[in-house]
Amino acid sequence: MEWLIWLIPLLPFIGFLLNVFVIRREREAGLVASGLVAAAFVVTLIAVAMLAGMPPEERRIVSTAWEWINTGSFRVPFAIMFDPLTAVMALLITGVGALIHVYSIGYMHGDPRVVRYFAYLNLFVTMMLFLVMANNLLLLFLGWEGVGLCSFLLIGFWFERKSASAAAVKAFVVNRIGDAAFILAMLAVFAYFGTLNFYGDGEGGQLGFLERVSDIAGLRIGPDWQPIFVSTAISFLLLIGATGKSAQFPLFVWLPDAMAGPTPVSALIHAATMVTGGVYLMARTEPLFVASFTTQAWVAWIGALTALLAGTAAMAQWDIKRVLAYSTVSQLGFMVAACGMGAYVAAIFHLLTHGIFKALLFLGAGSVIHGTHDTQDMRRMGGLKDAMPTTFRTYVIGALALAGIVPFAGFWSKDEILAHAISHGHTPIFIILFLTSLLTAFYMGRQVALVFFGTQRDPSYHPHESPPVMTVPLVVLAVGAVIGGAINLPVLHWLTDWLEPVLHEKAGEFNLWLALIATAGAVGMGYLGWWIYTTNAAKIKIGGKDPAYRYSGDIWEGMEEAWYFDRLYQRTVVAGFERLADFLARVFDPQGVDGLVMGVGRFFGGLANGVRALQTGYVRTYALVFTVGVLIVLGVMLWFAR
Amino acid sequence: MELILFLVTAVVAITGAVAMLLARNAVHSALFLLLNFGAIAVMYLLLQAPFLFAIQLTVYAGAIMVLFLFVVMLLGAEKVEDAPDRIAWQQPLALLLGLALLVVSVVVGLGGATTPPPAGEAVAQFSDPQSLGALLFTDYLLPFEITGFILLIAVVGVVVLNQRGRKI
Amino acid sequence: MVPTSYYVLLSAILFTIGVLGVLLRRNAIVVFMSVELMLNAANLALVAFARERLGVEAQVIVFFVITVAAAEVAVGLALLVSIFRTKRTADVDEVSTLKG
Amino acid sequence: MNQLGFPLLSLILWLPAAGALALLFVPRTNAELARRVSLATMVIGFLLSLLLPLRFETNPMQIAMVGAPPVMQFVEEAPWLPIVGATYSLGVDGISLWLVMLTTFLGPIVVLSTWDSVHKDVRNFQILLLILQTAMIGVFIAQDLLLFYLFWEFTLIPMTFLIGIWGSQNRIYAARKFFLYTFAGSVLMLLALIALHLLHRDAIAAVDPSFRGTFSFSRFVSDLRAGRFTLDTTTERLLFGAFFLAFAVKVPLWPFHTWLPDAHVEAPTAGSVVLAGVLLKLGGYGMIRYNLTLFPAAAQWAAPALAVLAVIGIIYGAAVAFAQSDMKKLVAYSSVSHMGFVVLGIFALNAEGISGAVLQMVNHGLSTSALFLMVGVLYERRHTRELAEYGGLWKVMPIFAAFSLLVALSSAGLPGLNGFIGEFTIIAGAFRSPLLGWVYVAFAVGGVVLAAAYLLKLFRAVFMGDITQPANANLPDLNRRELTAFALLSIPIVVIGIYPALFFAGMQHSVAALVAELMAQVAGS
Amino acid sequence: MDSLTIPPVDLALMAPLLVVVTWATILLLVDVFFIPDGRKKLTGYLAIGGLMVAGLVGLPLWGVTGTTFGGMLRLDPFALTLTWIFLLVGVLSIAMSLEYLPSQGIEQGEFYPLIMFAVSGMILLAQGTDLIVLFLGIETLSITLYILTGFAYPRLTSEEAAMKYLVLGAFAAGFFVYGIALIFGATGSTRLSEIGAYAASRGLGDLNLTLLLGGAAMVLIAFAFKVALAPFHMWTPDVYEGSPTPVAAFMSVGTKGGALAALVRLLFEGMPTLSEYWLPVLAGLTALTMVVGNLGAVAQTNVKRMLAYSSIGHAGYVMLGVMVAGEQRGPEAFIFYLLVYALSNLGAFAVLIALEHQGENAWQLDDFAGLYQRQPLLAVAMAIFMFSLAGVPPTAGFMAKFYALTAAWEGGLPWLALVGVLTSAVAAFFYLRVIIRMFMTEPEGEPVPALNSGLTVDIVVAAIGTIAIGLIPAPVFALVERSLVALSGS
Repeated sequence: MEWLIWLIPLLPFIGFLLNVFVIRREREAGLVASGLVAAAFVVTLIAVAMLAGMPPEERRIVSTAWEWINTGSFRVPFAIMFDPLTAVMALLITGVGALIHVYSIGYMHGDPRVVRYFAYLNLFVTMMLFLVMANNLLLLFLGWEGVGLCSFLLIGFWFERKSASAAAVKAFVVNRIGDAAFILAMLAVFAYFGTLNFYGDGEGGQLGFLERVSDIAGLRIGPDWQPIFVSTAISFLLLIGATGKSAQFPLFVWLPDAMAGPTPVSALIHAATMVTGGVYLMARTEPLFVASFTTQAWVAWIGALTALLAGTAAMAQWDIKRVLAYSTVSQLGFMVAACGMGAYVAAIFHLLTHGIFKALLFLGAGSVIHGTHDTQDMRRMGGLKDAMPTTFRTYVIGALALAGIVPFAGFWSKDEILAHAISHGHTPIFIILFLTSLLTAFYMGRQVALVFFGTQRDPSYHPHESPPVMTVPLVVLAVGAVIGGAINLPVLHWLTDWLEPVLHEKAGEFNLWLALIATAGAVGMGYLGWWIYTTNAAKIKIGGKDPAYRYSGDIWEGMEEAWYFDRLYQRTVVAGFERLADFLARVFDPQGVDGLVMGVGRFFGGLANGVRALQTGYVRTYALVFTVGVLIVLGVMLWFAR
Repeated sequence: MELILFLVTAVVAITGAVAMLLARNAVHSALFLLLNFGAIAVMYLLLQAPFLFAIQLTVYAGAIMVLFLFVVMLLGAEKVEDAPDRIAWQQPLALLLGLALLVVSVVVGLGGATTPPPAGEAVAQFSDPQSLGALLFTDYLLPFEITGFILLIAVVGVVVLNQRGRKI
Repeated sequence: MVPTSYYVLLSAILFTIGVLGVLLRRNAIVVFMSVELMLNAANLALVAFARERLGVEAQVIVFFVITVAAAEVAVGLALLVSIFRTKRTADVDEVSTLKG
Repeated sequence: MNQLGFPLLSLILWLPAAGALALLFVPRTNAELARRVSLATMVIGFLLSLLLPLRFETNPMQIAMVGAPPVMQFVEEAPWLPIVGATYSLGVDGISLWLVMLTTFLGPIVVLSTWDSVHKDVRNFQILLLILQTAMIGVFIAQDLLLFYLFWEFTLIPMTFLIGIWGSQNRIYAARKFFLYTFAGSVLMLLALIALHLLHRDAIAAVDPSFRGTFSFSRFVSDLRAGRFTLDTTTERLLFGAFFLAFAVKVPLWPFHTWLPDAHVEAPTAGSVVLAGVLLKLGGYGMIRYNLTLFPAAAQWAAPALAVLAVIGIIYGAAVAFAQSDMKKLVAYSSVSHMGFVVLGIFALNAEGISGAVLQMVNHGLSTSALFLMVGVLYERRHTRELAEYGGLWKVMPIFAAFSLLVALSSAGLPGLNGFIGEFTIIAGAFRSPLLGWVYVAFAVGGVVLAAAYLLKLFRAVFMGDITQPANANLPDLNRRELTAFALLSIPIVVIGIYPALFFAGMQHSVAALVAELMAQVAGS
Repeated sequence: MDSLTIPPVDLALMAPLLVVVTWATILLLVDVFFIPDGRKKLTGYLAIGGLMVAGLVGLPLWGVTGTTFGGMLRLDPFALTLTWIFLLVGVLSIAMSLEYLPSQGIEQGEFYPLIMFAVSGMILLAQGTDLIVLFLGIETLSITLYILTGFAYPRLTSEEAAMKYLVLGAFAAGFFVYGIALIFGATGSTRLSEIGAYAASRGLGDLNLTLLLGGAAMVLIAFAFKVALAPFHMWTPDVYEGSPTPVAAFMSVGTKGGALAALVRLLFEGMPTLSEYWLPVLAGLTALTMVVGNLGAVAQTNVKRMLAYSSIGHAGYVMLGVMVAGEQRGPEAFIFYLLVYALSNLGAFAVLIALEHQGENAWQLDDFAGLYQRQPLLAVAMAIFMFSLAGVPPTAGFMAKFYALTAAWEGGLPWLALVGVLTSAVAAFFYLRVIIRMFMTEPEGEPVPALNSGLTVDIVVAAIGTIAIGLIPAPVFALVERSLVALSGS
């Protein structure tokens, strides 16, 4: 039983080890990697089945491998667990992961470092599984940083490209800012609960902190003039951690750059799984968040703002992947906002459906890129629907799902979030999110139009459909994107029930009016986007400006630059730090600190020269000094003799 | 009477010393020092030390001073201080220090003069050349021997230092 | 009878003059003379104390001091002669190459 | 005696010195033989030292206790300087155990690293390395304060020569600075040592007139604990300060760090490895062993202020490291930052902090040594340490890149590797410490962020991007010896990351005993 | 007074002294009449033999305590131990002169008897218990040294040094005599024990205090001059630099040793009850000495001159032990330090001589450049001496420093110990500089000729002694400790 759940992360890990140490050939690497992830998926399925066979309130398997850290009172086990929330995450990771592995066989074919690629990918899956399966914050953090590492490796996979290596480092470092907060949160949890475990092992041992959140009810810390609730402090720190990993405002800037990695990586890591880690974290530590109204409000607002901000940015991108990247940020904002409003199930639901259809979109984009010989600029595309029919169809399905059009998966999950916002009175949030959902439809319409409709604007390449090893996963995912919403349809709300032991949420009510309006809006905006860019297709020049630019002017440029946040950070934080570091390194350290040290040396050198100067060489001077000494000695002795 | 003699001698001694200090010519210095030594020899008489009186006159005033004069003449070093002093601050500082030293040593010297002088008879008897000589060869035999060695060393030294006989 | 303190006072004055001689005079021979003056001053004090203490030992000491002084002067003058051969000067300030 | 019945510690201690002696008989020109003898000595030394953790009793109640805590194991004692009561006494406890192991473990690696980098006067280089090894082990295992000081100061001599003879351009400046700075730092400790000895002697002699004084560490501790020997507050603080200064310079704690970059930059690779790997640990070790154990009240008094310095060091070191374009300087300043964590942990004055500090010392020893080896590998191939001269090496040296990434991440504190465990335990300790608290930690974690920034900057500049310099296009990947060295270092880096309990277990009792006393002081004050 | 009764004289108590003096006098004649020019080395060997015989003669006297010449001379283990050290210094100095003198063209047979005379002066200082004997001892030593300093004839600096030394030495002698006069005036005696008894019996209140203290101050000044305590140290750098190197070596240890031995007797037999007056003064001088000596050395590029300044600094460290000689560890620290310093410093001077060949002065730091590559063993030996002088473990210098500091602290002078450690940090700078030159720079000078036997013996003895005492100091400590029981009893 317990060994089974250990098998889930271990299978990909074995793949990692094999790919690092044993396998040297591309073919074997792909097969082994995909096969083991697929096997992990199967094992997960079995585990889920077993979980389902248990009474709902006992659906949690905890397994400790060894004492990880044991010093003083600080004890952390290396323990994983498997419960409904983990189960759905693990299914997503291994399922989508397996498909992307398969897809990668085709996409990465011929790359000289493909074995390494699959090793990284396997390692990523392992770490992601640890992230969702950890039974304590520290192990979660291990996975959290592990996926960050893999993200770094994979973004920088084509390290020869300057942009790739820069993006890789940026992703890691920006994430680290969030991680710092995460670490502080862990310390605070440990300080107040004495443990980092989420749950007890169910065998009468110490309870986990998620089961004892009431312990800190009403506790405050901080200076007397501004005490804050402990729960607020902890959850807020966790929120910062989540904003890093889930690319939320203000730490979202790394994700668009991360698109420098291979496209399947973008699909897996920067759409379906890793970036959802923050959402998962908030869902997992939901009791802490729920305990703090303050944090919840922050969460909701951050999510909503991010959604809107990234949604606008997505509208103005030319790079096929950057559109999707900003879209991802935007959708993650939806999920985070959902968490903030207490709609954790909806967040997870959206996470799952988004994982599927965004993976589909990215893989589709990858297929496009693959078929157009590494073209990413949409201005150089156009009219690809005939050359790449499967890709086109699946892509449109994905786009519809993302736009939130009935009955595709995205509709149901997004609708659940919006409905929750309305029913719980979060009107401003609702307005922002609704607006964003309209924008979503618009930019997806725009993208589909730009890529697949019209005529090919850059004749320098001959587009072709991708091989089956790539299109089959597309089809599979497309199916998922169509029917994915089924897992939590209104009335049935399977997912809500399934997650009930973890998130303790009741199913929300289906709001028909909202559904109608939203769908209508989405369809309208999607069509609008499609229409604008099909009719204006002729005006789009390679390297030229967007047709919409005429109407919006600089605002459009602002959107294109994601409201200049990246540049702002570069010019203030980054440049400021660099200048400070430079000052410290070139001026303060050598001249200040070391100058002081050397000054001591110089001081003694000066004294020494004084002694030297006194030594004039004239014997009469010596006698003079002698006499001074005589007077001193006599004087002192006589002074004492008084 | 004794006091007057003392005072006169003292004035002579001090005059000699100061004159030695101030004389530009080394030969004059030597002669003034001779005067001073003579005055001190008189003091020894006043202090009931006739043996030392003799020694002072023969060894100091006689031998040593002749040696000095001889060397001055030999080297023609009567006037070496015609050039201005190179160490500007030496002179004022030295005078200042000298003054201070004088004050201090006077304080020291007077501090010890608390006991009244011993009675006349005992003083008159306490020292004669004979007892002094006896002391030299009994209790002070060791220092006496050492003094001999020092003279030996001095002889060796003078030889060594000038044996490397180059002509003047 | 002249009090001992008078003699001590005189010796102090003479001693100081001797010290000043060393500090002020540049002629090496005069410097030696000044040292002799210092020794003489000390001797005077010794003899004076000898009378006060009725201790003839002090006079013995004076005897030794005179002898040693003679030895010292002999060596000193020999050295001076030796230096004069090469440097042609008896100015102590001229003998100042060693310094610093 | 000890649990083995034979003087294992003496053997471990003097074996390198004996090797050095043996090397004297190796012809000066026979470099290869000299290296082999040296390597063999180091390997045997390491294998011997493996007996320590194997036979180390993690529950000291099991062995016959000699005196009061700290309970030393493998104890040896022999008369040395009876006139002042100094003895030749050795022992290890859970705190020194792993530091000794670190030293012996790094020994062979250091020798391996000299193979291709040192060609001048090889025999004498190896002799100095071996002597240095003895001195460093001596510092960790000496249980007599005078003996400790002897070894402590002696480490300066071989290290100065290693820097000054085999270093690069500015080696003389660096060697001189290293020697003078650290020497000046320790002179006050000598005075404190003497003061402690005399104060203790007078206190005990008041009761037992036949007592002639001692330098025995355990005797001091037991008398202090039993109240037979007390220090008034001012004296204790002064003594604490005198000891601390020496250790702070060695660690080096900000602002006493400026000798370190110079020494590191100029030292030959092996020298940097030893310097970063072990020598800096002498300071941290000293703080725990002497400052905390002997002067708990003063430690408690000074902890907040010293922790501030530590935190400044963490941030400052990281920032300055970030701005460097010289790889060695970058790594050197990273040491300032990392050792700041160690000091922070120590002055958290609780079990988490202190054991985290000990582990972090081991971690830093492994990671930073590896980083210096990395720089050394590059320097041997290209003879420059400027970041701008590199780039894209991932392509030509993939194995090297992999190891470099591993150690960079280990140094940056990636969970699953050793550095994280140490740092996290330390800040956990600092967070919970009533003397420090969350403000300190908030700044310290800033160092975690910056660590990633400068280490990845380093990695990126060297390995990522395209190959711009033609000279880099055909660099050979690691050779067999380099591979061995890196592989050896990687093992503990990973093992500590995933199973640190193995290492914590040994130190648990020693640290607990120490902390119990510290806590008693906190409560008593 | 008809017959002269010479007080009983126990010649056995001054046997080493007698041997040295007699041997030296005879050697003087033997040299003139039997030893031809160019073979004066033979005189040197004979002198060494004499010093060794003197040392052997002393062996049966170990543990004997007694006075002779009516209490003017005292033999006790303290004096005997010092005598041995002085003899050792003499032997080593002569050994390093054997080749030096001819190579500098100043070989004269009188050199060796003069060294022996100087040694006898030092022994006198160690044994004397009467101010007049101490005065004569100092003069014996001084006059000899004036001559020896001016020995390197063609070199004007040698004569200059002798001149300066003589002028200042005579100046100091004046103070000594004046001091004796004042002390006699106060106490009516020059015997140390009687002075001590007088001071103790009278109590400080009604004592003729000003006179006594004034006298004591002047005598102390004279000793301070000999020991080269600042500010009476000014002669030292010039004289050391100017004098023939073996003489400088001899002086650096010998003069200090002798004067300090006498100082110990003077302070603790003559005026122990006055310590509250002289201790602060001496402590101040000591502190100043450590500071000035070590600072002065910092600025030197001439190694010989640097060693001169360093000897001033070391005088301060030895004083740490001397001042607290009333305590158990004081005299031990003094003797131990002196021994260690003798070995290290003589060794350093021997290395200096090794570089100074064919009349050429090779004292600049640059002359040491790359010595390690030119003469590795010489460089290693010099490094050992430098580390020892700097007080770095595991050399003997560390042990000596440690012990001196311990003694000072124990004697109630912790602040002085503090000055001591701080200045030792400064001192490390210039010792290290020599090491750096030798090991870390490229050779500039010519190759160093092979060492001659006398120097080799010197250097080897000194180096081995320095290391051995550093590692296993216990036996030496035990020896020193046992030699001092008598002193602390007196």
